[in-house]
Amino acid sequence: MATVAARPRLRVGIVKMASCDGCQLTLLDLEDELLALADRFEIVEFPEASSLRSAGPYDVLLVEGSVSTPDQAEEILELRRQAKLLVTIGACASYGGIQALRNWSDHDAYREAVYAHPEYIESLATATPIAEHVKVDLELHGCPISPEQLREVLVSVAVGRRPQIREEAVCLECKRKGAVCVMVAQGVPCLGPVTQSGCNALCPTFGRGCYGCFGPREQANATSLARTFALGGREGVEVSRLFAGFTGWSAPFRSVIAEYGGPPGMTPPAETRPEGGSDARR
Amino acid sequence: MHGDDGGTLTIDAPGVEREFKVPYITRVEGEGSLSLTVRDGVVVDARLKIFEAPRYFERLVVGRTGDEVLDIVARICGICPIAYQMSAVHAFEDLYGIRIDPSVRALRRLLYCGEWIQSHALHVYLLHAPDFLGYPSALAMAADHREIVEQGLAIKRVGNQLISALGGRPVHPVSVRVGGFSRAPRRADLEDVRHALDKAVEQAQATVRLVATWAPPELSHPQPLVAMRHPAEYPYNEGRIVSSDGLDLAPGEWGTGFEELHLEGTNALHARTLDGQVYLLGPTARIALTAQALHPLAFEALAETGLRDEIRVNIHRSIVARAVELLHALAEARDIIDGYRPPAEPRVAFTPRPGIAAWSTEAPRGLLHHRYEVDERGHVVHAQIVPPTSQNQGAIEADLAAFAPSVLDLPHAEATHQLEMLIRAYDPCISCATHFLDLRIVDAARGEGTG
Amino acid sequence: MSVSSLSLPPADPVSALSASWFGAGLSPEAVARLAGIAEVRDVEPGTELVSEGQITEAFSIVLAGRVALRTLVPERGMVTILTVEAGDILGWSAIVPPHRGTSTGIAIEPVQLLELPGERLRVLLRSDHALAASVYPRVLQAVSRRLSATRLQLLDLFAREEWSRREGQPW
Amino acid sequence: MVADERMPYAPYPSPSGTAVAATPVPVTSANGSGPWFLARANLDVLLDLLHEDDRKIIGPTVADGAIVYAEIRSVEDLPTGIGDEQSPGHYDLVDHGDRRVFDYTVGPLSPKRWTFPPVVPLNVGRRDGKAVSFEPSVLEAPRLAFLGVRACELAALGIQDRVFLGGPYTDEDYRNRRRSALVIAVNCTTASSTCFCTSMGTGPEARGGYDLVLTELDEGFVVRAGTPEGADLVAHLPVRGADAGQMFRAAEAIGKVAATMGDPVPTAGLHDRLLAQFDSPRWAKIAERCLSCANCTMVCPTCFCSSVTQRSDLDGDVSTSERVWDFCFTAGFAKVAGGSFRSRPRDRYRQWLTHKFATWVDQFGTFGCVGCGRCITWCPVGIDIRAELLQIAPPLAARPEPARPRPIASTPGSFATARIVSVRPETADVMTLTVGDVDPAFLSGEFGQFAMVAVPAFPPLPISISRFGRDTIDLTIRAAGPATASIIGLGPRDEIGLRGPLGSSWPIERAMGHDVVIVTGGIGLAPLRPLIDGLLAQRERFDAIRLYYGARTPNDQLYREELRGWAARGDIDVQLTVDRAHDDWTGPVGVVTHLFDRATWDGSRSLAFVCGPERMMEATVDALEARGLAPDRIFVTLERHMECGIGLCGHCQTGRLFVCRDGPVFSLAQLGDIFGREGI
Repeated sequence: MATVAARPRLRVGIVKMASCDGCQLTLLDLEDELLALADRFEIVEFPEASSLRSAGPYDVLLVEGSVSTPDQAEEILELRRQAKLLVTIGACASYGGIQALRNWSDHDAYREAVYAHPEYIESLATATPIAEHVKVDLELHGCPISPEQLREVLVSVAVGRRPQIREEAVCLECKRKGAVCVMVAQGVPCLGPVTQSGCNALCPTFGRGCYGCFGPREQANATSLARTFALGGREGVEVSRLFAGFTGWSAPFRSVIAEYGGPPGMTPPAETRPEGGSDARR
Repeated sequence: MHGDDGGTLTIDAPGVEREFKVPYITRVEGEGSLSLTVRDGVVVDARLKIFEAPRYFERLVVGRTGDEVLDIVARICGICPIAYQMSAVHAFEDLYGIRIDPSVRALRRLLYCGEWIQSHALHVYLLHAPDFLGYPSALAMAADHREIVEQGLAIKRVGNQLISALGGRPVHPVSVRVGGFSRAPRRADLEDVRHALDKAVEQAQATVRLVATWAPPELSHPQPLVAMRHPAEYPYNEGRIVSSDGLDLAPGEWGTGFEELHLEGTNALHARTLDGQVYLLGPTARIALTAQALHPLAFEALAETGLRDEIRVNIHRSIVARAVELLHALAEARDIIDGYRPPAEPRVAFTPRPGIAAWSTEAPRGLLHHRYEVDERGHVVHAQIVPPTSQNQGAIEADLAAFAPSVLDLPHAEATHQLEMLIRAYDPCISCATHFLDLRIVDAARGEGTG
Repeated sequence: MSVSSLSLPPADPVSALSASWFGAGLSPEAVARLAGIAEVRDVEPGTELVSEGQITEAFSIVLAGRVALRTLVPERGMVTILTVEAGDILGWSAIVPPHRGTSTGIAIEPVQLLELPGERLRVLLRSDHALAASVYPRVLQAVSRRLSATRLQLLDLFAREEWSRREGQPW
Repeated sequence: MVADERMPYAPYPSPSGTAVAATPVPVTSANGSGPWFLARANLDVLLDLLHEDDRKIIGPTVADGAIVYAEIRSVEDLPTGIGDEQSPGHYDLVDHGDRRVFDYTVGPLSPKRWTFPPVVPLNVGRRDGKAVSFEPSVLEAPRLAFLGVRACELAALGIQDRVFLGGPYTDEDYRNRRRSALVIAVNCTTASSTCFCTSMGTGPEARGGYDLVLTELDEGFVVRAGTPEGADLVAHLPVRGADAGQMFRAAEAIGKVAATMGDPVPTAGLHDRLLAQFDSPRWAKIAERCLSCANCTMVCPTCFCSSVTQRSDLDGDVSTSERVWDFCFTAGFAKVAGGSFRSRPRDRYRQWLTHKFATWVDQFGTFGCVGCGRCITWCPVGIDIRAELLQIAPPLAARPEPARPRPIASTPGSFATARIVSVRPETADVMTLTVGDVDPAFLSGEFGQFAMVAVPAFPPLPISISRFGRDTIDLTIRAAGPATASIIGLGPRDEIGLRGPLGSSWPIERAMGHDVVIVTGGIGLAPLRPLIDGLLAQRERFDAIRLYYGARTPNDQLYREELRGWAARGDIDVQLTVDRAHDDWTGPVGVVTHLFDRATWDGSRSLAFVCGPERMMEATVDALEARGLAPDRIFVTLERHMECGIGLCGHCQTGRLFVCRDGPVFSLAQLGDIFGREGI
């Protein structure tokens, strides 16, 4: 402890796969502490913000985005070799992200739907979380991640303790804030009970149901919640669409989506649903 | 300019090729590549190649309702999610014939101001400024110019504050719904940011003066311009699509004036006018086409720089245009908050109807067009999303072609840096088009140079 | 460090057997028949009494001293997995096919044993089912005790909780 | 027990600090406490009085589709003509179109939010070089007046009074908040389908615990005072004596409500019936529906569990601690190094339900449930505890005696700094710190007790005291994670924060004149070392003393010189074994029970003290019982997630016991069938 201040500056890298850049932007959104962090850490790789580059090694590597191309599937292996700590930031890297919805469908149909010349397009049939490819030391949830949790991870690394990231349901934050449950009082479907906290109950306190962007919490009983939605008069895809969002590819949500007929607008079920990325190239 | 007489330089050895390489263009959102061929000092081909993982958003929204679309399309870009929500929400409200409360309309503009502020502050201070002051990054720049970086972060923070007050969080806010907002802020919710705005406006005025003093590389290359124009206000959500060549379309009619092409070796769909012209979007185009609608403070600041004409022809000056718009967004945000009265109902009820939902709004980087085919249940059947960056690619290529000759006999590193800088001047949001730039110059006229 | 002392036991097989945990409760006839083929043997520290993989010649009851059961682990050498003290049995493989030792038993103290030659004991048990019926449960009891003890060892209860591995968080 | 369960919820102390009339005020009596009548038009006078008294009024108002407690500025804020309809998983507002303002039942919020806030700052820890300091946060208790508090909520306040003020340790913040709040109650004249206060004996009529109580009629309110403060308020109100008709209609309204509820949860023997159902298959059934989202616990007006969180600066030199609501339904809640003791939702639900209706009675003498029905209405999937309780209600079973704690003053935020005198490595990853300048309480601590040890930026850790010196104590710590590592990393003259001594101790007195068997493994020897010191210090008062110690390898044995020294004495039998060893080890190899498998001593004359990993203790207890040791003569220590160390945060609950407060030393008899059971 007394030696913390004497520690060398840790080498930090921030890289992206298929994503919107919003999670790395969250680092820049730590405006008040950004420069202090820059003094504390040596940011050696952060192409979005710096022309200085480094192929590693990294003490901490923050990875945004999901693995969606053959190149990325290989790149992530090397990045893992270079990283002492590999932390995925956000729903894409941790759960595949919204683009993982294509994992339910026929990939070629997708390509043709968007591009005049699908043959030009280099991409995997699936968009998959980093953990399906390499060992991940910590997954930060959220679409985007919470600045507080990102800060907590960096502080923990600096101080040398375990990050205190709660595994609880969004409901705990919601009730601590004194918000009225939108599901019970207004009949609005809400994924809060099965979603990990970290957003400070954002949607419920903005009059909406949680759409699960922080992903399933531990022991998430999505089956029971889905059944409750169904009993509330929804059927089939009207239930699955609630789970088929930014973390729909997570195991608990995925099984509910399957149970209720797959995500909306899916082109006839991919005969064999791809589970992995690198093994599912087209 | 050097390029013009490049072919006559004595160090030339015909037939030998010279190659520049930049493995990765940094300080842009995303990744991509460019190849440039110069023969006898003349660029014969310049092509932006874009091949990052496609995310198939147009397909992902199929089967979804308008509200779901708002959440999904925001994820196209973490820097300008609100732009995507705005084009989409107006498209659906236009189709469903929804009349939104005036206060809600004001809130929508306020929210858009927030995005312009954080996006422009990010680019001006953290991405673009280091080019003029000669640093690899703003963080490195902070060592010598901490006050500048801190000022940029402070302004950016105000933008995020605004977005959070209205939408809960700076990235992917959650309150925009078809018909209004899921929750409208109380006046008290806007107090903190209102106080912050006074200082930020002054800082933005200083910013305009500051960036105007930064000397850019020489370039004089006028291009066709396209932007929204509104009789009464600087264009965000409403107005008509106009061009420097006299085009004048309703926000939903983009398709009648422009088309998308899918070029080989790229994951991006490039846009052209129907007669095949490339065109330029964004701050430069807006300043040129509708400066008179700027907030008086911003208009004044622009006038003081005396650079209005140069901005029109030298993309490197876009940092000035962006700073002026930054000032505009802050000043307008302040006015909107001062006049804000919470709406009776934050959201009006509606019933979906089938048809075409199409609209365009002005993202920080320029015109953003959405078009959705909707069925009777209000579910999307087909979607087309045209982000500003893919519309700008043609213009970027044309500018590179015009600019490259002037840097060919600069030291290699400097030349590459200036070409990279030109691309950065466009603030390409590659995560919108999801693309990767890898700069490559093939100079057929030059020897295998060491640069 | 242990203060368990080596008290010299009675030297004659019958009383030695009935005094032991194994012999206690056996019928006099059983004791007599077993003692009939048994002999008391004293060995020096270092003596190899049972050999892993080799035919086990004798079934013994330890009367005094300590025998280490060891097994060879490549790169770690001989590792002691259990010690057998006074009262316990040694070489049960002598009466359980294929009669090969499951580990190597080495005296690490002066040891006194009551030894029953495997071949003769097997003949005896085959011929006298009543005797077998009272001997095998004791053998099983001893073996199962070792099994459950080994399971606990397997749990490695005192090992440092490697939280980093457990939680996948190396810091 | 039954009498105990039905004990009236007399608050402790009364909300305004003075004693409450022991006998509740029956509606028909007429004495100094009323009844009076307050015209509806004059309700605002009451609010003005409270405001003049410089109080913030917390009362019912409509927000986000429900009637919630919030600040009330005027009668306009009250839910005039608004009522509610509640059912499992559903809450709706209904417009009655009349003038009544209290014609609803209970909303999602309860006074708990103000008496036990969701987030409370505890302290600021600072490190300056080697010195550390912990500055307790000073908390202002706002002057509040609760308006519209229902009988069940009064009962809930009474229960929290017992939890936070009635035990050996008290929560000062709670005390101040209670003291500074005035309580204006309202008798229920309506009930929801989810209400069952009649079963829990808490309502619908307020029975003490209020300063003032109103019963609403169309034309106004029948008013009674419960305290001098209440009577003083009435003295300034435009009231007249209530007439017989008004008193009758008030009593009638309350009676009708009681009748509508019936008795859905028969409580007679419920405590014992539930405790007998640890292994009911029903728990798994409930878990299929239960989301373990903790909504039930958060809306519950009595649930009092919490966790402490730290937020530190980039270098960990300054860190602030906060106490936040946390509950038995979250995974982290029962976590220790090694995982969660209640990993399965079924375990969490069982923990909650058995606590509410059984073990709570053992701990606090009342049920933890007041029948407000919030957990039913606000359960997203509509689980109805009334139905579940009926499902799980077989015949009575025997109930072991609860433990009694020893009082020591201590609050979760207060750490005294102590200075490290010396550090001694025991093994590769175990250190013994000798700590001086400790709170005198430590020097008179008892064998087996522990201390909460804190350094800034890390969660405080429970560490058992491994020696009581003349003016120092020893702490033997194994690097099991970053927090322990950070403590082990400290050196002489470094400071640490200490709180305690805490917990129960080895009952050395009971061992006098008996044989003593000490069975321990690994670092489990540490908490036993003071006991051994004590035994040897007065050796003649005990018969045979046997120490059986198992370690992973010879190098993992603690206190090796001392072990040698003890063995050399000859008056204590020291037997050591290891799980694995190389040829150079000539001692026994095998599990610790192996050491006395065939020993000849007689268990019936012995007392046993056991400490080690839970599985090791289970095997040991089996062996000891096989030797004839009775459960009340076998003492073990339990490891659980301890956060506050004094039984206020709820983390270490094991059945009816708080391990930190009632333990960590327990007799097997005390633990009963809790010992070695999964998921408790």
